[in-house]
Amino acid sequence: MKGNMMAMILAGGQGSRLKALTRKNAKPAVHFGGKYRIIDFALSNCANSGIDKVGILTQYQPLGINTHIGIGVPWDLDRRDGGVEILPPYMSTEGGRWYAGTANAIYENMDYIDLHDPQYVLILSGDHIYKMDYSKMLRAHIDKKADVTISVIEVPWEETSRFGILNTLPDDTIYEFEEKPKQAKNNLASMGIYIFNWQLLKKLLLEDHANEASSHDFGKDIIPKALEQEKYLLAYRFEGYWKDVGTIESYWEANMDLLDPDNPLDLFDDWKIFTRNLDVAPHYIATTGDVENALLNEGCIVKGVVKNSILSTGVIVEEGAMVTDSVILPGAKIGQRAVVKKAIVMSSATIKDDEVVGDDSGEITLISSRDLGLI
Amino acid sequence: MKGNMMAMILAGGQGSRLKALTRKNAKPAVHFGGKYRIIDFALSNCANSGIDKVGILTQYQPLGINTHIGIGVPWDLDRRDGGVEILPPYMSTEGGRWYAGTANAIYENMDYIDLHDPQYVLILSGDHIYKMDYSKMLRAHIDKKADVTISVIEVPWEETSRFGILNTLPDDTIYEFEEKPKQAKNNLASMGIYIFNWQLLKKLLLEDHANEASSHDFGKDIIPKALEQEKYLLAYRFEGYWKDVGTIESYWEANMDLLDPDNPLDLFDDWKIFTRNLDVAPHYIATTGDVENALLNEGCIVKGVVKNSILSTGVIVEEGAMVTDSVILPGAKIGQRAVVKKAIVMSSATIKDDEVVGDDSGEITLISSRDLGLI
Amino acid sequence: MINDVLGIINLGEREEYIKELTEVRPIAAVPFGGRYRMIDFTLSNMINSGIDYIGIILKDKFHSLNDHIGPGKSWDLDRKTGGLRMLYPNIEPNPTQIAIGDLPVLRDNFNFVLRTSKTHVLFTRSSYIGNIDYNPAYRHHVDSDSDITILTRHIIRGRDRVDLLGLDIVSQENGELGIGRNLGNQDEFDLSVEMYFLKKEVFVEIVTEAVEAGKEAYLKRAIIDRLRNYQVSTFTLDSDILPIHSLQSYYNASMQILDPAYADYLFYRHGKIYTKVKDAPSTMYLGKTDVNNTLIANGCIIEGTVENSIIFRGVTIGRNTVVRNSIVFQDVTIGEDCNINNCVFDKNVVVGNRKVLMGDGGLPYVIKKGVVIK
Amino acid sequence: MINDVLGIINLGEREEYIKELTEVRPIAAVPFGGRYRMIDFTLSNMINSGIDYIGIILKDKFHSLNDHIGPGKSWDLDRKTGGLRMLYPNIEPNPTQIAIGDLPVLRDNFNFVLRTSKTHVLFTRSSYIGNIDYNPAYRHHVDSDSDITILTRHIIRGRDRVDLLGLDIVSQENGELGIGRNLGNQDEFDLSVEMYFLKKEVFVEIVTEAVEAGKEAYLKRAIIDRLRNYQVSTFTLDSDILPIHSLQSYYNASMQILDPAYADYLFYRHGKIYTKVKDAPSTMYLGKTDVNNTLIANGCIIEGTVENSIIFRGVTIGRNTVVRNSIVFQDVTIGEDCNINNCVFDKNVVVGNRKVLMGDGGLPYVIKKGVVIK
Repeated sequence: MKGNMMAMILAGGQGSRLKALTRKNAKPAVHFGGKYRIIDFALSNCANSGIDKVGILTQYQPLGINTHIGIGVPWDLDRRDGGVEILPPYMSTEGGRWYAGTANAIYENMDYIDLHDPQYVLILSGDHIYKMDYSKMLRAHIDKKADVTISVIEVPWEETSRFGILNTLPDDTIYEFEEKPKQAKNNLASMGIYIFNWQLLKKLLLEDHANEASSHDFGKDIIPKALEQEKYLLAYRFEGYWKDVGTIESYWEANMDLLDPDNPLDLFDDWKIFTRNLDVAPHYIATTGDVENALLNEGCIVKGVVKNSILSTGVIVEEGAMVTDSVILPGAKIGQRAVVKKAIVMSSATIKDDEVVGDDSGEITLISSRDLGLI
Repeated sequence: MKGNMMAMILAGGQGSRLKALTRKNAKPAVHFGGKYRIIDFALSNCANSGIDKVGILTQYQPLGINTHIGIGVPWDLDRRDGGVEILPPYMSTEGGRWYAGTANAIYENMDYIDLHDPQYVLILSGDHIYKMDYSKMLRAHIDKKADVTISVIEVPWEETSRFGILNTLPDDTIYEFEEKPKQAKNNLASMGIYIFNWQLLKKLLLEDHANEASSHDFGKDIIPKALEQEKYLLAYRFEGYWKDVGTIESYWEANMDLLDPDNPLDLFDDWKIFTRNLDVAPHYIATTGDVENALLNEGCIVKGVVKNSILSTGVIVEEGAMVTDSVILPGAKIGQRAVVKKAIVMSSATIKDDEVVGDDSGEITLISSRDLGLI
Repeated sequence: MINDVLGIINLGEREEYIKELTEVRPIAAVPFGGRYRMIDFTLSNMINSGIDYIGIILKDKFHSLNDHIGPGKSWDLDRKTGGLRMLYPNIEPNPTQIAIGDLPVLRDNFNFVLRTSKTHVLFTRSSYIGNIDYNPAYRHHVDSDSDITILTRHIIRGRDRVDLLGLDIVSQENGELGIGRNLGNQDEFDLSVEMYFLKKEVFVEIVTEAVEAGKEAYLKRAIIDRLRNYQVSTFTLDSDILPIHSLQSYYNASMQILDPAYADYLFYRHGKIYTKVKDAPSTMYLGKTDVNNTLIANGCIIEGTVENSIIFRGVTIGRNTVVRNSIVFQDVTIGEDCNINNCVFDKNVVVGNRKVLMGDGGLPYVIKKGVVIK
Repeated sequence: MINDVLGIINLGEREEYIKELTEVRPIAAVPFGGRYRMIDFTLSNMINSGIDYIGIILKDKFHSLNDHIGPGKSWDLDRKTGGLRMLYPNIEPNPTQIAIGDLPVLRDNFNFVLRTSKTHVLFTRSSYIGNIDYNPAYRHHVDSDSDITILTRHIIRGRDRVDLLGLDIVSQENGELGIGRNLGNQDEFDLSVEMYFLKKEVFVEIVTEAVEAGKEAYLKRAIIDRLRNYQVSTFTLDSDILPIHSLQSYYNASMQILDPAYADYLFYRHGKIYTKVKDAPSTMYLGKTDVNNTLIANGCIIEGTVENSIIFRGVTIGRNTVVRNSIVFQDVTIGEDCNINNCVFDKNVVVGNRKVLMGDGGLPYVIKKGVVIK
């Protein structure tokens, strides 16, 4: 597989529905699951699938991503050639252009892709939580001699109107793409994961660029154009955990999913999710501390009670504090006797002694901080 | 010194007076001296001075720089923390902003600098050819307790009107900056190399950003503002070879300087200039080949005559060809019996068999190519 | 500037009192503190102090250390110039010629010292744990123009300190410095922590002389024998140092870091301690657990009760199991309904259900690497 | 896919006929081709073929090879998982126990083989130079379901090839494969290039058996002794291979790459040959020089006449000096008015002015590393 396929991860979106979580950080750089950032999943999937050339398309607040990824050591992508490269917008003789859409972002980096001369290009989003072996998807793409392969997942029929739905023939050939259909004919949702033969994608991107009416989006423009040109588009069925953590609610839920030992997303299996290590000591639980059904990380110090919660790296829970049903991001501090209930506490935020955060309304409380989220 | 000072290299300029050389590449990425790119000098000076945190500010056509620098291995800057980082413009909640000037480029990356928390920041240009130990300049800055130290070089009095001139007191305190003065009071030209105490620079940048009349340039805005605020600006005298290769003529001249064994810029000394290695074999000179007063590089094959010229990596000179007073960039091919005279031949260009390039007019001929200049 | 200093870590260490843990690895590679190896402290102290060129004198059992350090990225020592250099003993074709001690290794790798432009040498071992900034000691060494500076800790109530028995102490007699051995009779003394700054030319001279004379096998001996030839000074460190040269001192030092203030000193005071990254997920606490006064690394699954213990990465502790006063190395699995007290489990040990393992506090029960107790 | 293959390079090689160059280094570290070391070809062929996990069985003289390879960045082998692993011999406390051969080294590092998920092993040496794509051979190995595949070159006019004397040849007798030695009597034969693909389980079985039986010291011997137990096939490489096991064959192979077509094959055919980067500047030709049929690396200063020679990085050749039919290693300085013919200068040799050094074409004159001829 080596050298055949390179990956391009779209990581430029703000993800504004995540509110304060993305004020100083693009969505892919948001902390997740105690020690990760969202983009770690796509990037680790690449590393585990044997892909050693990965371009990351950034645009919005990239410092968090840049600092996190560094030269790519955690993913073993600090390579002599290839490895991981960050690709922000740039100026040419025609002036500077921001990326105008997902397809445009790839268009502007065609020279970069050509430099590595791949046969196939894998287009990914940096926004999703899942484990997937892309080499199997490529195997299907090659075996079936497809022009484009799109990874799909079955969604409940009642939710089809929230997704881009791919209508398929019995052999999984895609014949139609419908964005958020009111009356779906199928329940296979696109996961936004595409394998293209590079020469074809290049042609499609050039045509799309010339089309002034286009929004330069993969789902809305490139895929319909490929269908129009009667290319062979294959649906590749993915089974397993897959979640777009696009809202505060789904972000909280996806975190809580990890507390279930039977969660289909098993972080303890051999398909490791890699992330930047912060070089801090093991966590410490004091005699006054009490932990029930929780995920804890290095650098935490727990002198209070933690229940059904996730403590990210370096969180401090002081004596008498009570943290339940919450996600505490790196370096946050929960003061003595403070109560934190169904909340997301952003990195380096401080909950003061005796402060009460969150309530029994069922709503999620988001405690923001001025921190850049770089730890 | 370690950890005290970080460097920021301004590498976003097009350098349009270099014509075709910078159509697909920013000026700092232009090939120079047979195996280098212009930015290698500033970057190697950093590495040799013990600076292990370097930010490179890019904007115009960065693919060449990105590919060249990779993760920084040649400069030993592929570090766990810090190392070399490419800093292009980005989008924030306020939208996307291109760098509006040299000072603005630093302003937009204040978070990045703060992350590394340096005491001093060294501002460099990626456009100049020179060898300099910045740790000595820092030593002077610290010993004299300066707020800002600017590296200066004596220029002939008749050329002062081409430079930014710093007027100094006998103890090298700067009391005035004059941009290209008609009647210079001094012949100390600014080399565009500044050491700032970071907290002071931050303050100046914030003030400058708020000033809508500013052009956000170090020389035009920041330095005058520092003088106005009666800061202690110190001139640090540099002696040695220093050249801004801003035009085709100066570019050619600076290359030719290297053919002089007594050239003050000694590439054979211990202050090595590092660059990306292309992993090609030693050069080969055939029985028909003849070389006089020239620089040759790995991967060259010489079957013709080369005189007073520089052959960059992987240049082929066929039998009967005659190359004189020329700079041949990587991968170019000179056909059989071709004549190349006082020319710059761009990377991967081909001079056909029997073709004649350049003449005795004394003008420099530039042979362009469609190549991206990535090798 | 301390980046004028070449670091040399000597792994030719006494291991006779800590054999339980050093059969398969040098002391330098013994796990410590929940996620580290002993050498992580030595290496991190050096790099945090600004030393960027470090040689490790190896004796044997290379494998475990090579495995741990790999290309050196965790310590930022995968450098083009400088960085980390492993100094292996030469293997002679005639096996009877294998030499004893660290001096022959240094001799065979002496270019490592001769070729560098560094002007001083910091010569250490890896069996003393601490969080040390070497800059003050180095400044003293340079400012006093000493040929050799011996780093020490001032000890009071030394008679109570069993862990210091047999270690080097620095004595002054008639204004002359000497190094002797602590036999437990003195209450107040200066402990040598076996870290020395030497001018590079002095270091080269001592090694050269000793190799030529052929009387000493160990560099430390060679230095001590020649103290009177040089301008020698001492420098008292203000960082606490834990000497680890026996199972007992290993166990006591481990228990000491359960004190959060001590842990804060050891893991962060002058810089972080770097180690090999394992990419373990968060540690999962299943159901109601009872964990008290315990350090737990990532990647564990904890269901039982854990008290006064240190749990390394990837450990599983089953339901209703009680672990007390124990040290559990990486990837150990302990089943359900076990009762464990005063044990040290080496890597990859597997304990089945309903097992009772009780060591004595004075001398913990060591279960060797990979042992399966079914 | 060939990334299912674990590469093992065995440096326990015969060196008795090339001692002039291997006194200070293993054959693997002998300079070749103007800027490379022998092992660069073996390593580059493996990585260019897609093999990303490589072990090197070391015998002795580690220093020079460690120096060359460093953290492995030039070969992109500084990997977190996989990459390059140096397999050192264990050093036993009792020196009489030092074992002979490569099998004990493999035994002591056997986890390297056991733990990987790779399914096949490519076992090679580093004394054969070529530019090889291993994929066709691997495909043959897998498609034919062979336990062992022996890679060969078909040789014609073998009686003229002095460089092949004493090497392994593959013979077929009654349908049974055997490996014998070339004594120069046959004109046409299949040369074994001492590269074998083995199923991992077969490799493990052979090593385990051989270690347990204790009769063989060398893995190659153990494989050959057991050929009849396995499904064995051969695969004929279509890349040329230069065996280098004597000074004579080293010199001849070097002269062969002065043919530009051969150099084009050797340095580029299936991928580039990677080596340690030296950051040497361009080579400078001062004044009128006379250079013919010569390979010259970067960082040299050339003033004289050079013919039919190979000049490594950082060499200086003074005015009016003539160098012919010679190989000049890194950082050699040759003064003015010298006359040199048929010599091999090892690293750092210094030759003064007006010296005449003449070897014989049949057996070049070797000037050893660091020698100064004033």
